[in-house]
This record gives sequence, C-alpha cells and structure tokens, in this order.
Amino acid sequence: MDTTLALVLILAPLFGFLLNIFFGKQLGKTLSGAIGTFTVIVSFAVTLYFFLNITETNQAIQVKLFDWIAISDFKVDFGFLLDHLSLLWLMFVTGIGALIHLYSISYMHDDENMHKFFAYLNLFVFFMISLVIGSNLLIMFIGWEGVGLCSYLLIGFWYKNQDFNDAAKKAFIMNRIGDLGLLVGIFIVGFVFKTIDFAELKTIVLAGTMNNEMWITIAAIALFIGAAGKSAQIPLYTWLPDAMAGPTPVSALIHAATMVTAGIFMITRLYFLFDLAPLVQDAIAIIGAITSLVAATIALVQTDIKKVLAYSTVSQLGLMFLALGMGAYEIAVFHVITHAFFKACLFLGSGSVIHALHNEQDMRKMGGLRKAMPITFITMLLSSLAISGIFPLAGFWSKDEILMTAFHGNPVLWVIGSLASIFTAFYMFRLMFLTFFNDFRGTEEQKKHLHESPALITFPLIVLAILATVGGLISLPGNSWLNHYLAPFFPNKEHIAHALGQTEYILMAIATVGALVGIGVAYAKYMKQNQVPGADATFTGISKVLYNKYYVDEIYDAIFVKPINALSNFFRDFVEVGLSAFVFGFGKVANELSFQGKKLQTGSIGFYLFIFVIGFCAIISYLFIEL
Amino acid sequence: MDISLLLIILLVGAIATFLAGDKMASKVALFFGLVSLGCTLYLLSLFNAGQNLDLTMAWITKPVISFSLKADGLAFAMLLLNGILTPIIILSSFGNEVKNAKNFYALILFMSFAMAGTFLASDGLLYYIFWELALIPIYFIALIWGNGDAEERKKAVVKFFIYTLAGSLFMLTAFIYLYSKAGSFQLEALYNLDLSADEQLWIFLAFFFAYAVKIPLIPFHTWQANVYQKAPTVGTMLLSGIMLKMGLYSVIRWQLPIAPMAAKEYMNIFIGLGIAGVIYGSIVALRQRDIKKLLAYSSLAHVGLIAAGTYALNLDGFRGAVLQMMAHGFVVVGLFFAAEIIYRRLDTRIISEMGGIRTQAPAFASMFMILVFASISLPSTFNFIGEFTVLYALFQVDMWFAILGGLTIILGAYYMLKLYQHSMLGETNTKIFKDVTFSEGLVMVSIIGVIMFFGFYPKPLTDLITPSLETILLQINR
Amino acid sequence: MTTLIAITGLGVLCLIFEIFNLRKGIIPVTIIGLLATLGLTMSEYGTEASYYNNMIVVNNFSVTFSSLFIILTTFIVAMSHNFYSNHPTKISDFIAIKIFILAGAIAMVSFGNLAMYFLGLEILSIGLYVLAASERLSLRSNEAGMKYFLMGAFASGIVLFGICLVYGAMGSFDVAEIASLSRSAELPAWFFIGVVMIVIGMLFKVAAVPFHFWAPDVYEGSPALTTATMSTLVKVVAMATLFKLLVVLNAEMTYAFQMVIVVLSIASMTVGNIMALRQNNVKRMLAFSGVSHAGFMLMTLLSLSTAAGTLLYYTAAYSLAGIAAFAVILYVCRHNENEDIVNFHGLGKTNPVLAAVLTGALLSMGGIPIFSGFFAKLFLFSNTIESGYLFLVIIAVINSIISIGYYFKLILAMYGKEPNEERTATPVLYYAVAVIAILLNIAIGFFPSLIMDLM
Amino acid sequence: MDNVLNHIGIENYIFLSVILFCIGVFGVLYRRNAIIVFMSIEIMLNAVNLLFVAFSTYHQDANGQVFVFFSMAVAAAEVAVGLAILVAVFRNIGSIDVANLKNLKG
Amino acid sequence: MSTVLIIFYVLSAVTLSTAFMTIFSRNPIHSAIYLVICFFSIAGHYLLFNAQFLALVHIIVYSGAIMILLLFTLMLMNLNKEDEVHKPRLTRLGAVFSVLATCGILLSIFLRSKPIMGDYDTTGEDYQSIKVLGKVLLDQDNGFMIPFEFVSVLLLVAMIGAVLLSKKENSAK
Repeated sequence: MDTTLALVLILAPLFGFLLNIFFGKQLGKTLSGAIGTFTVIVSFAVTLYFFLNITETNQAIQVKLFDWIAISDFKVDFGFLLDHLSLLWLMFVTGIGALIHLYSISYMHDDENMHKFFAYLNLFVFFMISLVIGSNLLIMFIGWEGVGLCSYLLIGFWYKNQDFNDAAKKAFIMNRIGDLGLLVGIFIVGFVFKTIDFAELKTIVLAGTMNNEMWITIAAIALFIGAAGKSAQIPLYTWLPDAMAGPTPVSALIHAATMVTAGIFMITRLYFLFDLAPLVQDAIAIIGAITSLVAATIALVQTDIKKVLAYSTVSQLGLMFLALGMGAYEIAVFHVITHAFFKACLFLGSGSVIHALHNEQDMRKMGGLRKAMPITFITMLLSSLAISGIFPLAGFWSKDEILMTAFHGNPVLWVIGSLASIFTAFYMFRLMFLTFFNDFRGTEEQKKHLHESPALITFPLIVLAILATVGGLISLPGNSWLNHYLAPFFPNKEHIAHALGQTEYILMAIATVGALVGIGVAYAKYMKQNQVPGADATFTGISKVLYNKYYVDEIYDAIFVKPINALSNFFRDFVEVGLSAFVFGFGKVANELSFQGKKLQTGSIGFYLFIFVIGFCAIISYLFIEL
Repeated sequence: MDISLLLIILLVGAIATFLAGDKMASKVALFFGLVSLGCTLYLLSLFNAGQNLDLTMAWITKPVISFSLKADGLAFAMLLLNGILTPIIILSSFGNEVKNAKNFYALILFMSFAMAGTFLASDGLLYYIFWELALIPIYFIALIWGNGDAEERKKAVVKFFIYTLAGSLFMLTAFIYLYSKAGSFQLEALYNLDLSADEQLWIFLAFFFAYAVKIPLIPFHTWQANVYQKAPTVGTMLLSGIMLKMGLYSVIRWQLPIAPMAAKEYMNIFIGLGIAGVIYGSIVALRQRDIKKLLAYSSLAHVGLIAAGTYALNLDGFRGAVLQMMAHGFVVVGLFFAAEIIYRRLDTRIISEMGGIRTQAPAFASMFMILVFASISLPSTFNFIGEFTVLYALFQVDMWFAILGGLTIILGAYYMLKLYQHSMLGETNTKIFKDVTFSEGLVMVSIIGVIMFFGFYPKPLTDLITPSLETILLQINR
Repeated sequence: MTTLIAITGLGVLCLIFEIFNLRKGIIPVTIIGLLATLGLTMSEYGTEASYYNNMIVVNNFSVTFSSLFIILTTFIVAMSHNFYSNHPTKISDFIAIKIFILAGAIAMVSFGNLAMYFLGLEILSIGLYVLAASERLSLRSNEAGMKYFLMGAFASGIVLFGICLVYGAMGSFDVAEIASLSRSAELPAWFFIGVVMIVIGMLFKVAAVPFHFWAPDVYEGSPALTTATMSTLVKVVAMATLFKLLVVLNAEMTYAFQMVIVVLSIASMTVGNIMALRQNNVKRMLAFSGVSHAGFMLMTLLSLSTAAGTLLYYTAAYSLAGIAAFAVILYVCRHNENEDIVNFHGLGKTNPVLAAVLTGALLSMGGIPIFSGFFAKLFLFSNTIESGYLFLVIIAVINSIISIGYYFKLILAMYGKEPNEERTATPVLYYAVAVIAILLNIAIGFFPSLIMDLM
Repeated sequence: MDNVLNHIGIENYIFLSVILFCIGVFGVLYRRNAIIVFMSIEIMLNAVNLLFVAFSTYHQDANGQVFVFFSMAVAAAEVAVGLAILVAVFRNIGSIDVANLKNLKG
Repeated sequence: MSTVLIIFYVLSAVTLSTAFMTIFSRNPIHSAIYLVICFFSIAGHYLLFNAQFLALVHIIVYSGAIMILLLFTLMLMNLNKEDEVHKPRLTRLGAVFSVLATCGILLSIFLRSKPIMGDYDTTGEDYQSIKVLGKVLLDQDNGFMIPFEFVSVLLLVAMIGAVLLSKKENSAK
C-alpha cells in the first residue's frame, strides 16, 4: 500500500511531464495547464496523507524497489525514505508548487509553447520529490542534478534570446561544480561507512564505531561545497541573480522556494556528519553570515525588481546557513519554511506587476501602482513586513531565533546578521515605495492598460500572504510544534526549548527597532523626497561598485573562463599541430632520407663495382683480420 | 552450437551484401545486422543457461596457433555493443545515397565481423589477426567514401593506418616473445606464465603502445580528430562506437593479466595519463569550430576516463570501464548521427553556421538534447552509472584522481552545452530544417531507449560482466 | 634427377617446335610439360637419393623448392604469350631460355657437387643477361643488360675464386666430403675464405645491401616480364641456394659471421624500405622492396637448423605475391614505356578485379593478415627470436612499418585518384595468372601448415 | 717423378693468382672501354684457372683440371653473350664507353 | 734455386707484366696482343705442371676463340686510340686504392695462414694425362659426366642468347 502511494506521489508529476511533452500541442493551453497543476495537487494530497500518518505513528516508511548500481564497497538500491524531514519538505514543495502552477496558468497564457513550460515544471517537481524522498545519497543525487537540468531548461525557456541561454548555461555549470563536491562527498561517505543509505548511515555514525576524524571533515567540506553550489552561497552564488532571466513563476518556484533549499535539506539530512566536524560548521556559519551581508548590500542599489528579490533570497539563505553553522537545524528549517512563504509571495507579486506592465522589470519605470493593483499591493506589503521581521509576522519569529542562536554562539556573527536584517528591511521597503507609491513613471500606453491581475494570479498571492503572516505560529519560542515534530528525526539531540529569558526580549527589541529604522530611512529617501535612482551611468563611488555586484562576475570571468579559453586556443593551435607535426616528422625524415638516397643511386656501373669491391673488402677484413 | 556461428553469420552477411548489387545492398546488410543481433541474444541466453560456447580448433602446427574462441561475460558485453550498434549504424546510413553501395555495406559488415572476432579470440595470434583485419575496411571506407578534399583526406587516413599498424606490430613482437616463453599463444598459457619484472615491463609497454594508439590516449591521439572529420559518418560511428572499445577491451583482457606487476608498479602514471587525456580533450573540445572534431575530442576525453578506470586495477574500475564503454558507444553514435542529420539539411559542419534548429525541428532538438545530457552523464542515464563507478574506483586509488577525473563533468557540461546552444538555440537559421524522418527518428529513439533503460536498470549487464571481471582480477593479483 | 632431365628435354622440345614452325603450340605444350614435371617432382617427395656420383642430391629441400620454381616458371611462361605477342618469331627462343633458366635453378637447388652448383649459377645468370638485354631496340634494355652482365661476370669471378679455395682446402668438390672434413681441426684458413667468397657472390645475386646497386636499374631497364622473373624466381633461387650452401658446406657459424649476416640483414631491410619510399616507377619500387625482402630472408640464415620451412614459406608467399603484382603491372603498362604510378590512377574504378589483386599482393608483401605475407613474417620473427636476436626483430618490425608507407602509396593511387584513361579488355592470361597467384597466396595464408610441414 | 710443387711451393701460386686476380679487378674498375673490361674479366677467370691447376697438382688428382674445362666453357659462353650485348649497345649508342650507360638512375 | 723455380719466376713475371700492360695500354689492339702473350704464359705454367692437354685446350679456347672474338668486335667497331677518354681522376684514384687494399688484405690473410710446409705427396702414377682426364671427365658414377652434359645446356643458352640479341627483326611471320 505505501509503495504504490509513494510511486503515485513521485510518478504523478512525471506522468504530467510526459503528457504535456508529447500531447501538449493537441491538448491546448488551458487543458495542459490544468493537467500540470492537477498532478502537483495529487502529489500534495498524497503528501498530506503521509504527513498526517507520520504525525500519529512517528514511523518513517522505507520503500525499496530494485537494486540499481553494483559497487564493491556498498549497495545502491532504488528506494524512497519518507521520514519527518522529507515529508515536512514535501509539504511546502508540493504546496507552493501547486500554487505556482495555478499562478502560471494565467501568467504564461499568451506564450505559444506553454505546454512545454508546464512539462518542464512538472519534471522539476518530479526531480525535487525524488531529491527529497530518495532513500540514499545517490537517489538524492539524481534529484539534485535533475533539478539542475530543469532549472537550465526553464531559465533558458525563451531560447531565442542568447543571453538567456548563457544565463541558463552558467547556472547549470555552476551547479555542476557544486555537484562534483557532492559526488566526492558521496564517495568518502561510501568509502568510510560502507553504505550511503540514510537510515543505515545515521545508525552507524551515531554508534560512532567507524568514525574517522580526517575523512569526516573532508566529507563535510565536500558536501558543503555541493550545498553552496545548489543554494548559491559565497563562492558559487553568481548564477542565481542571472537565473532571473527565466519566467517569474520559475524564479518563484525554483529560485526562491524549492531548489535553493536543497542545500539546507542535504545538510540537515546529514546533520550527524556535520556535528562531528565542528571546524566545518564554523566555516559554514561564517560563510553564511558573509553571504547574507554581501547580498544585502548589493540588493540596496539594484533597479531590477527581480534582481532585488534574487539578492534578498541569497541573503536569507546566508542566514539559514548561519543557523546550520550554529548547529540549530530546526531553526534553519523553520526559516526555510517561512522564507518560502513570503519570498514566493513577493516573487509572484512582482510577477503580477511585471505582467501588468507588459514585461517591464525596471523599478525606475514603475510607481503609484497602489491604487491600480490593490490586492498585489497588500499581499506584497504583508510579505515585505514579514521578511523585514516585524512583530506578528512569520519572518520576525524565524529570523530572531537565528539571531538569538547567533548571539549565544558568536556575537560577531550576530552583528553581521542584524546588519543584514536592517539592510533587508531598507531595500524591501525601497522596492515597495518605488513600485507602489508616488506617481507612475511608465509610458502612457502602459498607464492605460494598468489593471489588477486576474483571479488566478491574485488567489495564490492571497494564500501565500496569509501563510506569511500566520507561518510564524508553527514554532513560537515557547512551545514550538516544529521542534516537537522534528524531534524523532534528531534522536541524539536533546530537545532545547528556548527559554524566554531576559536577554531574548532585549534581542527581539533590538531586531524590531533595527527593522523600523530601515523602513524609516527608506520612507524618508523614497517616499518623502520622492527620489528615483538615476540611469545606470550616473552611479558613482560605492553605489557603482554595489550596482556592478562587486564586479564578481568579471572577476570570475578573468580567473576561470578567459584562461580556459586561452588554454584551449593554445592547445588547439600549438600542441595539436605540434604533436601531429612530430608524428608526421617520422614520415618526413624517412622521405628525406629516401630523397638523399636516390642521389646515391648514380647509375654509373663503375661506382656500383667500386661499392661492390669496398663491401667485399669490408667483409673479408672484418672476418679474417684479427688486429 | 558454439560462438563461431555469430562470426559465420557476419561473414556470410558481408559476402551476401557484396553480391547483392548496389540497390539491394543496404537492405540485405540491415537484414544480416539484425540477424547477427538476434544470434548474439540467442547465444547470450544459451550462455546464461550455462552452456559452454567455447571453440578450440587446431589451425597451424609449426608455431602452435589454434583457432580458439572464448565467450565469457566480458566478451558478450562487447558483442552486445557490436550487435546492437551495427544495425543502428547501417540504418543511419539509409538517409544519404552511397555510390557503389555494395562494397560500402560489405566493408561495414566485414569490419563488424573482424571486431566481433577480436572480442572473442582467446588465441593471441588469432586475436592479432582479427585486430589487423578490422583496420583494413575502415581504411577503405574512410579513403573512398570520405568527405573533404581528397589530398588532405588521404594524408589523414594513411597516417591513421600506419600509426595504428606501427603500434600493433610492437604488440606482435610481444606476442611472439611470449610464445617463445610459453610455447603456445593460448590465453591461459600466457596468463600463468611467470615473467621477470622487467620482462613484464617491456611486454606491458609493447601492448601499451598498440592500445594507446587505438584507445587513443594523450600523446598518441593526433590521428583521431582528422580521421573522424574526414571519414564518412558511418565510418566515424564504427570507429568511435566500437573500434575504440577494442583497445580498451584488450587492456582488460590481454595487457593487465599478462603483465600485472608492471601494471601495479606504474599504475599512477597510466591513471595520470588517462586523466590528463580527460582534461586535455575537454579543453581542446571547447574551441573547436567543426562539430565532428568537437565530438572527436569529447570522445577522447570520455575514453581517457575509461582508460584511467581500467588502470585502477580494482573490480569497480573494470566494471565501470566496461559499462562506460557501452554507454559511450551508444551516446557517441547518437551524437555523430545527429551531426549527420544537421549536415544532410544545412550542408555544413561548422557550428557557427548552424543555429535556431530548435524552432524548426523541436523533436530533433529534444532528442539531441537528451543525447547531449547523456554524454555529460546526467544521473539516471547509462553514462552516469559507468562514470560514477569509474570515479569511485579512482577514488579508491587516490582522492585527487577522483577529483581531477570529476572535472570531466564540469568541462564536459561546458563544451556540450556550448555546442547545444550554438547549434540548436538562438535565432532561426536562414536555411529550412525539416524535422526528423522516420528512419532517422527510429535510430535516435532506439539509442535513447537503450541509454534510458540501462540508466535505470543496469543490473542485467553488471551481473553479466562481473564474474568474468572477477576471474581476470584474480589473475592480476595472483 | 628425373626433373632436371625432363626440364632440359622440354627446352629442347621448344626449339624443335620452332623448327617445325609450330609456334602456336609452344606455350600450351610447355605449360603442360611443366605441370607434368611438377607432378614428377612431387612424386619424389620424401625420398632421399643422390644420383651420378652424388652430383644431384634429391631431398625434401630440393623437391619442395624445385616444385616452387616450376610453379613460378609456369606463371611466367603463361604471361609471356601476351608479352611477346608483338614479335612472334622469337617466342620459342624466349620460352627455351626461360626453361633452361629453370633447369639451372633446379640444379642450383639440388646440387651435390660444387661443379653442378657453379654451372647452374652460370646458366641462370647468362640466361638472365640475355633476357635483360632482349629488347634490342630499347636503350633502357641494353643498358640494363650491360650493367647486369658486367656485375654478374664480376660476381661469378668471385664465386669461382671461392670454389677454387674450397677445393684447395678440401681436395674435392663433393659436398658430402667437404661437410665431413669441414669440422676437422687442422684445416687451412682458405676453406672459410672460400665459403665467404661464395656467400658474397650469392649475396650479389640476392641483391643484399652493399651489392644491391644493380637491382633497381636492371629491374627498371629490362622488359617487364624479365623483371618479373628476376624479382620472383631468381631472388628466391638465390636465397634458397645461399641457405643450402651454408647448410651443406657445414661451415662453422662463428659469432663474427653471424654478426656480418645481422648487419647485412638490417642494412638491406632499412635501405630497401627507405629508398622505396620516394620511387614513382613501380618496377623500381618493387626492386627496392625486393632488396628489403632479401634483408628479411637473410634472417633465416641465423637459425639454419630450424628455418628451412620458414624460408620455404617466406619465399613462396613473396614470390606468389610478386607474380600477382607483376601480372597486373604487365597488364597496366603494356602500352606505355614507363611504369610510373600515374598509369595506375583510378584502376580501382576501371578494372576493380585487377585492382583488388594488386592490393592483395601489396598487402601480402606488407605483411597484413589473412595474406600469407603476414604468416611468413610471423614465422620468421618467431624463429629469429628463438635464436636470440630480439633487437633484430624489433628493427624488422620498424621496417615493415616503413614498408607499409610505399605499398599504400600505390593502393592510394589506385583507389584515391581519378582514372586518366579508360582501359581496354584485359587479356585472359594476365587475368588468370593474377587471380590464380593471389588465390594461392591467400590459400597458403589460410593453411600455412600445408607448406610448413613439408620441410 | 716428384711433385713440381716441392720446388715452387703452393703459396707462391696462391700469391701469383691473387695478384693476377686483383689486376683483373683493377682493370674492371679502371678502364671505361667495355672491351678492356671484358679482357680484365678474362684475366680474373684465368687467374682462378691457374690456381685450380695448382691445387689439382697439390692434391694430385684430376678434379681441379676438369673444373678448369667447365670454367673455360663458362668464360667462352660469357664472352659470347657479353659481346652480343655490346654490339647491341654499340648499334644504339654508337660508343662502348661504360661511363655513358648512365640514364637508368635515381 | 732449382731451375723449375727460375722458370716459375720468369713465367709469372711475364704473366703479371703483360696483364698489367693489357690494362694500361692506350690502344685496344695493343692490349689485345698483350693479353694473348699473357695467355701463352699461363699455358706455360700448365706445362710446368705437366698438364699438357690442359695447356693446349687453354691456348685453343682462349687465344684461339675468345681473343679472336674480341679482336673481331674491336675491328667491327674500328676503335682507335684517340677517342679513348679517361675516367675522372677521382674515380681512378679510388679504383687504385680499393684494389690495392683488397690485394693487401688477401695476401696478408694467406701469408698469415701458415700453409703446411713439408713435402707434397706424390702419387707416382700420372693423374693428368688425357686418358685419365677423359675417364674422370666422362665417367658416370665417379666422374663429372652430368656437369659435362650440363655444360652443353649452358653453351646452348649462350648460342640462343647471342642469336636472339643480334638477329634483325625480319618481317617474316
């Protein structure tokens, strides 16, 4: 019974994908959209069933289909593991996925290969599910690279435009660099523990019999590189902002809610390994903090609405990694959930704005949309408040928990985190004021068509906004349902409930004040003085550096891409030519010798007889003259 | 009932196609290709049922040379590759009209016969004869039906022939030396012949030179790009799909068991060479203008990794190498066929002149995309299984080998996606590009089918090859 | 003994036919006669006998080689019908000379007495001087004849001197007596010098390196059929005789002598192959290829006791391939004067069968499998390695790689280039000889033990 | 009657015939006139015949001398054929100078 | 110094000098005559060995047949002195040195291979008179009968060759 259900859970999106790819054209737009959404809803329903089941029985379900690859040291079989963590993750993946599918039915309505879009979205959901419920590291790796493939397809969905394709290629290659790290991690785990099945791995590591300090640290580093690649942390984050080239639902689903959280899922899944590598945990924390600060600073001056949200995602992910670094896995998961809600809502909101302004993404050409698009405005306002961490909303609870643990762990990181939160508040409300307040800066023709997006777009917005506000309740500092739910997943960790001591209140106060300051400054700058950032060229000094993203792309290009191309040219023109000339050389030498030899054959009989006699002398003297 | 039935079918097929005249030649060839595939499967079923299919027949008495064939798991895997690919390759050539087709198809079947013989032969000299025989047809195919200007092609083809032959002649000297020591060319006799360390080194190097040219490994690969570009697509498919595997198969079957001490002693050098090939091939493939040359260097990279796997001397290395050989065989044939389809319509092989094919031929573009992603070994494709196992084997030797070897998935992604983008995406090309015909589609779909099926369920293959690889491994560590 | 008489009788019969003006019947009768003699020789296989005061010794060695020579001569005689079609009156003289050359060859292979050896050698040489110069009006043939005569006479002088010294040391021409005395302690130094001189004379005949200079010019100059005779029949006869001499005279193979043979073999192989690379006259190319094959065959002298079978196989493979190649060359170059590669352009299209035969012959000479050339080289290399000369085999391997270079130049010309003039109908006899020769070659390739077990 | 060699000794004859042989070789290399070359070849053969007879008396049997007969026959045959070729060459080139038989080369 | 030795020295001196003069004389006719004298001196040597029959046959064959043939050809081509041109100096020097080298080597070998001194056995009865020669030459089972027959084949080939090379291409079919 469970196997069939699990199969339904994973195969529904795949079935949707196949249906749309092959018969998409005949089905027509709405029908293919409907099928796409329906399959995700089916998965959501099955997840719900399993979720309710597991809350009572507290019993993880392990399904084994067939054994897949034969390796001498460990057995790799094709199977699924539905435990607390994966079901929790599935809940918001399929949930938000369904909403976004619904949203994109109308958003992508005027695109001629809309059936392809839904096919790729379904494929993405299929791979995401396999990533989450894979019973061993390799099945997770299938999902891991599968989602990378789908993000490549979806970013480059409008394939006629070459720089979209470049962005897609860059995303895929950057992910692949991370995947190499993950692969090496899998090798180490398989080599040391002789198994890569999560359940067995957990028991072996917790038993602590086969632990080898050095190998675990290297495994942790490798796995973190994989996570950094997928969840866009410092070294490998430049692909996420470029990934905004794809349609907005893609950015919402993949680059906000689901795929980028895969890194955190993996680290949480293998928490027992990271606990044994304290050094690596500190490194994760530091990198997380720095990423969040850097991304926040860049987001301050961005003019493209989706770029701002992209950098905000990178910054929030930084915070989550800060929490993971501190060992507070439940808090990181809590922030993942809340972040999924309000970031998806923000992205969808920005999508509906862009849709209304006929694909205009530059905030400098927006403004005053408050009256024209009330629902979008309210939902985005709620989400912005949530992300800035204002009191009742979800963001406040999850972000403060992270800052609290940061404060207890390492105060410096707490300072960086708070600074990042203040900047978050500032740029979020900068975005709000620029798009929704003061007067409309777009063209007349756009002004005429300004209208609120249809119901299919606004409904998901409303649901997500509600979730963003209510989301915080699942893990209040006092009694956190989430920690309680996840307790069986962390058998060896005693369940720490945050005592609401005196310092906690002060920290909360500081965080709220910081957020209000950020909003105030934004209000003063963009609302009161009605400032609008100038054209690209007018940026000077620090803002120019920030606007150009610290020139990180150019640096990467100079360090990696240019040298490889130069090396390739060098190989192609010199080494290849040289090597083949060397090989041809033998032939030429023989030819040259032969050419000279022909001169020896003079044709005169005297010469031949002369050589005859010389040969005769040589042989006789060699044989008979003993000197 | 023994394994020589397959060889007979292929030989009779070659002769029949030759006599069938130009019109019917391609159909007769396809028929015999499929018959040989059927016969391989039938023999495989017999083999699995435990029947011994070996054949030993005395042939020459003075130096004792016997016509002996041995079919074990490893050989059957290769026969499967040969059996499946030959009809696919023949089917793929239906699109373009071939002048004096009867010779063309007869040579293809004859080459398939010779390669099957190489996989089966268990007598050193018989193996060497089949090894040389396989060289002659590809020489004529590339010479007579090749493209590009005649002078340039001639130079490339002759260089290829002499280069490969030079390598194999040194192998012949090694075989004769072994014969003078062991008294017979039989595989078993050569296996349990205990040679001194430096004798083994010399023999290892003699074999290595022959196989390094054939595989090809780094410094010996200069012939590959030119011949792949100049040869007709069918020739390139035969070369890259099956012929490279003769070299790799022989490393496992002949070179390592006969000279294990040398293999163990210089293992790091040879693995290093293989991995250098991977990185070198990928980087050169980056800036290639001609699609066939790009695919040639990409197969140089893949094959470098396989060779590194074989020289890792552990069960995973062997198993991964054999799986990767088969996977690479299918993928590379598919990719070259895609290049041929593009050539048939746009009449160009230069990547910059292509573009925007996806808008005009979505079906072809998606099939080509699946092949592109299979070649960079996306998980759940057949290549991933092979590559994962090979990289794990390299990891067991040394972590850094695995990491350097792993670079292939990054560099591979880089140039393959670059190829896909410049040829398929972007603005529509001026020339019309009508979508895939039935026969072309059949070929592509069958290749993709094989890749996907073995991607998800490689168990039958691994069970087929594991016992024979274990015996070879026992032989190596004796 | 009967074969020698039969062959001589056949020669005379040929002349008689001329007298009775029955020129049409000469070639068929000769071929039938030769085949009959072949049967006769084969019947003598296995018997060990010596006739007429040990003048003629019949053993396996002489019988097998004689039958090989008879086969080669039948091919050559068959080809001469078309070749001499434009001066019919002299047909009988040519055929007679060829038969007497065969007689000389058989004498050289089955001699029991040095007198018979020397006379056989002289008949062979004089017959060839005549054939080389047979085209009176062509300047090239005259020059070839003159060069061959002068060098040949000089070499015969040295051979005679050698025989004289051997006689001086031993007191008798009979080979059996010489063999028994040759290992006795107190034998004068002249014996070994005599043997060396005879060997040098034969090296000239085989065209080994220091003495090979005559070969390319004479091969190119003399008429194509004579070149065919020289490159196949005469080279094989000379090699067999050299082998037999060293075996029969039982001279003690000192280390220095083996070194000389090794050096000569390497030199011949290398010079032959290197020089052949840039030739564009096909006969000249085959001359140099002959020099390199002489180098290969010299390697058999290093293992005299075991290499008889290998030598027989190698000579059979090489000569049959040579006959097939020359049959095609005769057909392609029968009109035009020079035998440049240009004439072979596009032969693959105009006459695919002959092109295939020539390709087969060249592949066999190059040592590519399924053709007997490959097995010949294989047996040769295994013998040489057993006698401990591994580095010689490595050099031989490198040389066979170089040899592929020029064999494929011709194959490339046939298949790669466009034909420059259409071909008329091929004379049946060339066709038949070419196909039969290459089929024999492949047959030996498939069943090498047919030949190897004879010896 | 005693053996004449008792007085002269076989070595002297060997030296004589070797020197004569070398003069013949010298003639072949030195002169360009074909006739003179033929004559020097005759000298070489005669040198050998002389040695044959010397050895024949040395061994006191007739084999050597019989061989001389054969050698003479061979020399005669050679000269006949040689001159025939020479005449043919002379008719074509008009000279019997060995040096200008040079156009077969390379 | 027995008289025989003196005769030997005189004869060998004559032989060597005439041989040398044949090579060096300008006029081919002179060299032909020197050659004839050389042949006579060699016949003298045979007589010294008491091989009368051989000496006579030698004179008949060589001076009688071969020299006549050579002279005949000389006359046919009416060669005379002045068109005698010498090879370039370098090759002549080369020829001289190479021949001297060979001669030196051979002589030194023979010198060093100390021949068996001591007296030469004499068999008493004559072994080289015509009767004995005839028997040795033509005896079937212990003589040289087969080579004798074989020489006939040799001469036949020489005849056919000579005829073939000189017969004009007559048109008669």
